[in-house]
Amino acid sequence: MPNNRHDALGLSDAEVLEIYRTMLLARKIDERMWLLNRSGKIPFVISCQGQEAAQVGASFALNRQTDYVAPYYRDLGVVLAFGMTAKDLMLSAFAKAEDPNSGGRQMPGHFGQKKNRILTGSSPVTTQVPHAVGVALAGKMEKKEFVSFVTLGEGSSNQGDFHEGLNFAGVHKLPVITMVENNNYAISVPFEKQIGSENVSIRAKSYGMFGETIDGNDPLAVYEAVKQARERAINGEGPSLIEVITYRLTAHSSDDDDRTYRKKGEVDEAKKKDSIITFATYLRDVNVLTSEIEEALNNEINIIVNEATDYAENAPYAAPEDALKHVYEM
Amino acid sequence: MPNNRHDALGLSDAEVLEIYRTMLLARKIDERMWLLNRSGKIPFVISCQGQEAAQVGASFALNRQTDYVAPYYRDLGVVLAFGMTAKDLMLSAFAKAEDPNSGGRQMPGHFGQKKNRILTGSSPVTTQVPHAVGVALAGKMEKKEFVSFVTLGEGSSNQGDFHEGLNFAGVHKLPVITMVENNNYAISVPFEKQIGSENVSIRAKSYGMFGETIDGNDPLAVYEAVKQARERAINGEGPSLIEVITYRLTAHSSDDDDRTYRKKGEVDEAKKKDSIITFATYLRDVNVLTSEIEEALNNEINIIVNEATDYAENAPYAAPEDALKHVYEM
Amino acid sequence: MTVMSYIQAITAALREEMIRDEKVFILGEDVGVKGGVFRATDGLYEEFGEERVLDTPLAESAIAGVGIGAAMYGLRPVAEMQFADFILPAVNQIISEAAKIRYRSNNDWNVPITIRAPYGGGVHGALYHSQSLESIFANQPGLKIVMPSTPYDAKGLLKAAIRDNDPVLFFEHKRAYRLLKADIPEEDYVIPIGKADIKREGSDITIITYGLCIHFALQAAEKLAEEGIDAHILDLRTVYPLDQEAIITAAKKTGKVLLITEDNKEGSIIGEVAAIIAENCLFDLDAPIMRLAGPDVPAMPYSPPMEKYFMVNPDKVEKAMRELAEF
Amino acid sequence: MTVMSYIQAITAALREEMIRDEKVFILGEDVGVKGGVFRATDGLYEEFGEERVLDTPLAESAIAGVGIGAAMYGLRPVAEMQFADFILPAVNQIISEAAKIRYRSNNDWNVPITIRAPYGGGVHGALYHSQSLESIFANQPGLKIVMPSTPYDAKGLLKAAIRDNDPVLFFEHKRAYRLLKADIPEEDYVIPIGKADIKREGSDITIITYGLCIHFALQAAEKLAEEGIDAHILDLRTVYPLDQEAIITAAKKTGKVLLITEDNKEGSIIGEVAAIIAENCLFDLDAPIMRLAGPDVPAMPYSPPMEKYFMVNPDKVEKAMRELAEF
Ligand SMILES: Cc1ncc(C[n+]2csc(CCOP(=O)(O)OP(=O)(O)O)c2C)c(N)n1
Ligand SMILES: Cc1ncc(C[n+]2csc(CCOP(=O)(O)OP(=O)(O)O)c2C)c(N)n1
Ligand SMILES: [Mg+2]
Ligand SMILES: [Mg+2]
Repeated sequence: MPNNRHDALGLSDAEVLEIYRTMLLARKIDERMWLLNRSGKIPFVISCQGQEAAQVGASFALNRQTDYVAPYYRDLGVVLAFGMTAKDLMLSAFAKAEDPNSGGRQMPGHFGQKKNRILTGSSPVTTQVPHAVGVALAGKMEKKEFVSFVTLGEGSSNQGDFHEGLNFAGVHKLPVITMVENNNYAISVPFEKQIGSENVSIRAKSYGMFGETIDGNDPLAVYEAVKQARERAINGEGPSLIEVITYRLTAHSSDDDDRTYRKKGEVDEAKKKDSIITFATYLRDVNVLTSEIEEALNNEINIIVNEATDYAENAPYAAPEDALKHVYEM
Repeated sequence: MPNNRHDALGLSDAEVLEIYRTMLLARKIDERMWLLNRSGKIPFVISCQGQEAAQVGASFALNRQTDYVAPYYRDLGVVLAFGMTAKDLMLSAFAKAEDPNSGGRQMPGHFGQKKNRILTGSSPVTTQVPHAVGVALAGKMEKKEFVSFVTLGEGSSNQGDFHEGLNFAGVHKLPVITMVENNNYAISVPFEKQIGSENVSIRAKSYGMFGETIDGNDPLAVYEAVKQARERAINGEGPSLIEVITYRLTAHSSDDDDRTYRKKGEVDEAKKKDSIITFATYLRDVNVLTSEIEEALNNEINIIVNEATDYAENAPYAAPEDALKHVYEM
Repeated sequence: MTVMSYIQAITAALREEMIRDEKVFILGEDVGVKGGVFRATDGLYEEFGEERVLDTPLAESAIAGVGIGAAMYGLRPVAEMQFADFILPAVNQIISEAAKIRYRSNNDWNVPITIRAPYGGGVHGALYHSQSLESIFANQPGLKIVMPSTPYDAKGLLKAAIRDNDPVLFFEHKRAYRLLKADIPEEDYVIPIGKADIKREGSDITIITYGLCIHFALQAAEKLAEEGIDAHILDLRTVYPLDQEAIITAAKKTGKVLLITEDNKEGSIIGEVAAIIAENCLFDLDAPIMRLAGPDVPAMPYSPPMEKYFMVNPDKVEKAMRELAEF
Repeated sequence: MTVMSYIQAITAALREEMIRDEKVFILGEDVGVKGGVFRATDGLYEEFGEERVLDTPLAESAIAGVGIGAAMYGLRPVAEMQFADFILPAVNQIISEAAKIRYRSNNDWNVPITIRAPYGGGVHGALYHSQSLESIFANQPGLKIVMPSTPYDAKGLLKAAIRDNDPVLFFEHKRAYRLLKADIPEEDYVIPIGKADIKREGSDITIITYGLCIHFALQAAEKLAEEGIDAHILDLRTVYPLDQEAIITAAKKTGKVLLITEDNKEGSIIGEVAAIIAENCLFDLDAPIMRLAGPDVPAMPYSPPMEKYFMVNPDKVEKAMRELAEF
């Protein structure tokens, strides 16, 4: 009998299935976007593929009714877990007026939705780190019981804002969890040309905060780490820096050709550890994912993605002169 | 018989006397500047007092004929060791045309002198860190055997440029030594409100470089640490981060009143560890500093400081319209 | 009415807004225990406690960025940059983030932050404690830039900035801090952001400027009045976005315009003011649009003769005004 | 003569300068193994090796700051900012350091760095991959800002920038990269920084612009020529410091001036151009100085209709030119 790991974490079968479902939905939306891009229907995609386990595992360890998130562009899994829908995401991919992230103003992957406490993001990397710290500061000042959760890539952890933001959080022991999704590349630049230290989580020491490195292909391990980080934060024990080891299964974006800087063998190797496969295997092994459930899930997601695509494709653009709106409060 | 520590470090009696002389000269120039400020003759002073041992100890461990330094505003001891004269410094204090740092354009404490390989500094803190890294990169590219040495305060180690610069150095294993002069305050903000980590040198881990914390009141300890750091750098073993524990014996600058944020008792306590006193005691104990030498030294320095002051006070300002010169190459 | 210096007016505005709205808080370097290096936040730490008057680490991008995060949450941070010159490490947070958040989120999020910074020269501050930095930000829709010239304006405009639901950069002239004193009403008042103000009515020449130069112009105007030259002086007060209507009206009024800034000339705010006039009322002009500014060198030097050479002052203003009047 | 695209001209300039002077080296994100996200450094890593074509960590302030250090030492770094929009974290290094080092050290130190950055819109780049950022830097004496409009100019100006002993910001229009092709001489040539260039001689109206808008203006001019409207087109090429003489001459030539930028209008480069004209040749003008620019919103949106609405294009230029001609 294989070891049931989720029980020990206090996760029900329904919950782990929901984690898997969210991962799968993220993957399927992402795959659809590539198809749409390659057929010339949308100009740009940037992927979550290979990072879903970490994103969804972490999100489920948060309080999705109260916590704030400041996701980065790959965090399809995070925003889905926090209430954004496939339709919302497709509206963004097609840059349509109804897109809740930006009304079609920003590229896909620039998330934001106030009602779900998803802070609005930009393109310059790492600026979201001080924002999440600011939200945590506000929560502490108002004595609210929530944490803020911010993510970024390992390359982005070299920006000054990472240092300045995390030190601020460390000094004031703020309830903020930073998760670095280390996929070993920043576009073409590999980890060892990017980062002087052996890993990213050791940087926690610079700020007097807890740090650890976790297998990002294992949603349960990430769940556990973030759950503990959240408890520490709520108990006033301060911030945490969690590094999850993942791999970017696609090129950097639809504008990139990764064959110039990484070998296919490397990607193939990583695909063997793809969490969409390995986590399904686990769930089958512990009899949570039966073939009936799996089929139903695939059908359901297929329908969701199709409907979202159709809806978004047919939805109207904002009027040209809407470009003038919302510079300042009216 | 007291322990002769400098022998073991390969320092001759003449060399330690020269270290002491340089420390004392720095102190006396600094004290004179306060007098000049308080009597309305110069508008501004920012002090080295309390940090001379670290500055001079470190400088003597460098190759003062080949290495580059990027000092910060308190580093009177460093620039003296690297060849700037009392006269040069007084010309800067009086903002006179002949000031080699800036021709009277910058405030005192904004050092720079190409012939002595002292990079020009500005007021925004920490910008000099990437500069020193760039010089080290250039040296490595040209296969030259020198290191660059850069200093800053502990508060300044929270700036993004510290993180970005040191990571760059760490990735490329560049021959750069960063010395943080931790005097426990950034103007009024004490260490614990400034820095999330237990000390500054632990931040070396973020960049995969060597880090250590040294008693900054002991010039020999600092000498030893920087000497070793230089050897590592020259041997291709990469950069080092050295934190020296010092204390700022004066207010932040002549514009500051430190009585609002620190207790006199604290300052008095620190004065007992003043390296000008403790190192002199050591040198007397090991019979290097005799009372004849001490008297001669004091006389010599007195004359130097007097002459420098008189010269600078009587030197001409740059012509008003010289303000237009040197924006671009002519 | 109470007589207040410019900096006292700032402190009073901060204090009153903190009392009025508990969402208002202050963050910056040395703003707490020390009360600010210029003492703009004097007494506030004692009155409101550490949580609302926060001494931050020495990191301007974090001061801005953490403030932006807290503002997105719904607080009203007032961030202090110790000197305007040191706002530069925070430019990315201010331009990429604060200025664009409302727009990029299609009005979903907004950033009610005020960023205060002492600017300006003539204080032996040398290159990095004397600069005017407004033009760096004066091409960024989403931002507002306020630069008050009097204690009265400083108080009313700072209150407006704090209550504004969009980010406001608030530059205070550090030489004005203790130099200028004025009667300030006891009761609460707010001055609308975005509106220029006539500081002197006149009919012969129009001076458009802001900040300390307003006082140089007023002084010069009194002198020239004795010679029968009557100057009209418009205070921009908000330098971005500019009050086009007021500028056009003021230019048309006399047909002779002198623009003044203590910033370097090329690329400064007054270039845009000239462009607005040249675009909208060219045929109302009786003289070329004249500009008086600092020379195009990086920033003013420390040594007194060179600093004086750089700085605009009442004599230079008077000379330019006379020249224009005689055109 | 060889036909080269704008980006090939950039690559060729880099390569030739690296061959000519071994002090020249390249640093930036993805410039090495990948050859740059736009492939501007394509092949250089293979030819010159890792030491001279350095893939840096993702940290723009370090790219600028390390470059400045190396330049002070005596090397000639060419730093790439992946997109101009991402130059903002490096603003402090560029403005406080690069621009001021010669001045503040009284000519003792200098910074021969070139900072290249792809800018400009109309590429579905949305807010943060479309901006024109020149006006942020166009008030900083000590800096030069070059924005070439053609492959020929790009090559000659980039070489001049690399050989210049002062810091140069070099903005390349990313839509021009593959759109524009031209004959380039085989032999080495350099175009002086600081000089504007007449791209079309004409006698009825004067257009002053730079970058991609030059081509919009040239296209519109051809159309209007059929109607007998003869446009004079001046390419600023160096947008800071401006070539005042060329601007004044061009304005005087026709007495009717249209200024164009794809940047937001208020506070853009063309405001300063208008001010120079209004200051120096007001009485030579027969029409108000007209400006065509992007609207004052933070940056252009992603969705095609809104992006198109924002961007200057040949139709908008033609309309403005006709309006001016008919004034
Ligand atoms: C300040 C800034 N510089 C450069 C870029 C261009 N850029 C976008 S993503 C990226 C690489 C990011 O790598 P990493 O942080 O590891 O995240 P990943 O894409 O691998 O998930 C770069 C250089 C940017 N968006 N922002
Ligand atoms: C970027 C920047 N922000 C603020 C300042 C104002 N300032 C000058 S020195 C200083 C404190 C520096 O403290 P620390 O780094 O500990 O050095 P110390 O003065 O204690 O030696 C501050 C805040 C500055 N010079 N630069
Ligand atoms: Mg990565
Ligand atoms: Mg200190």
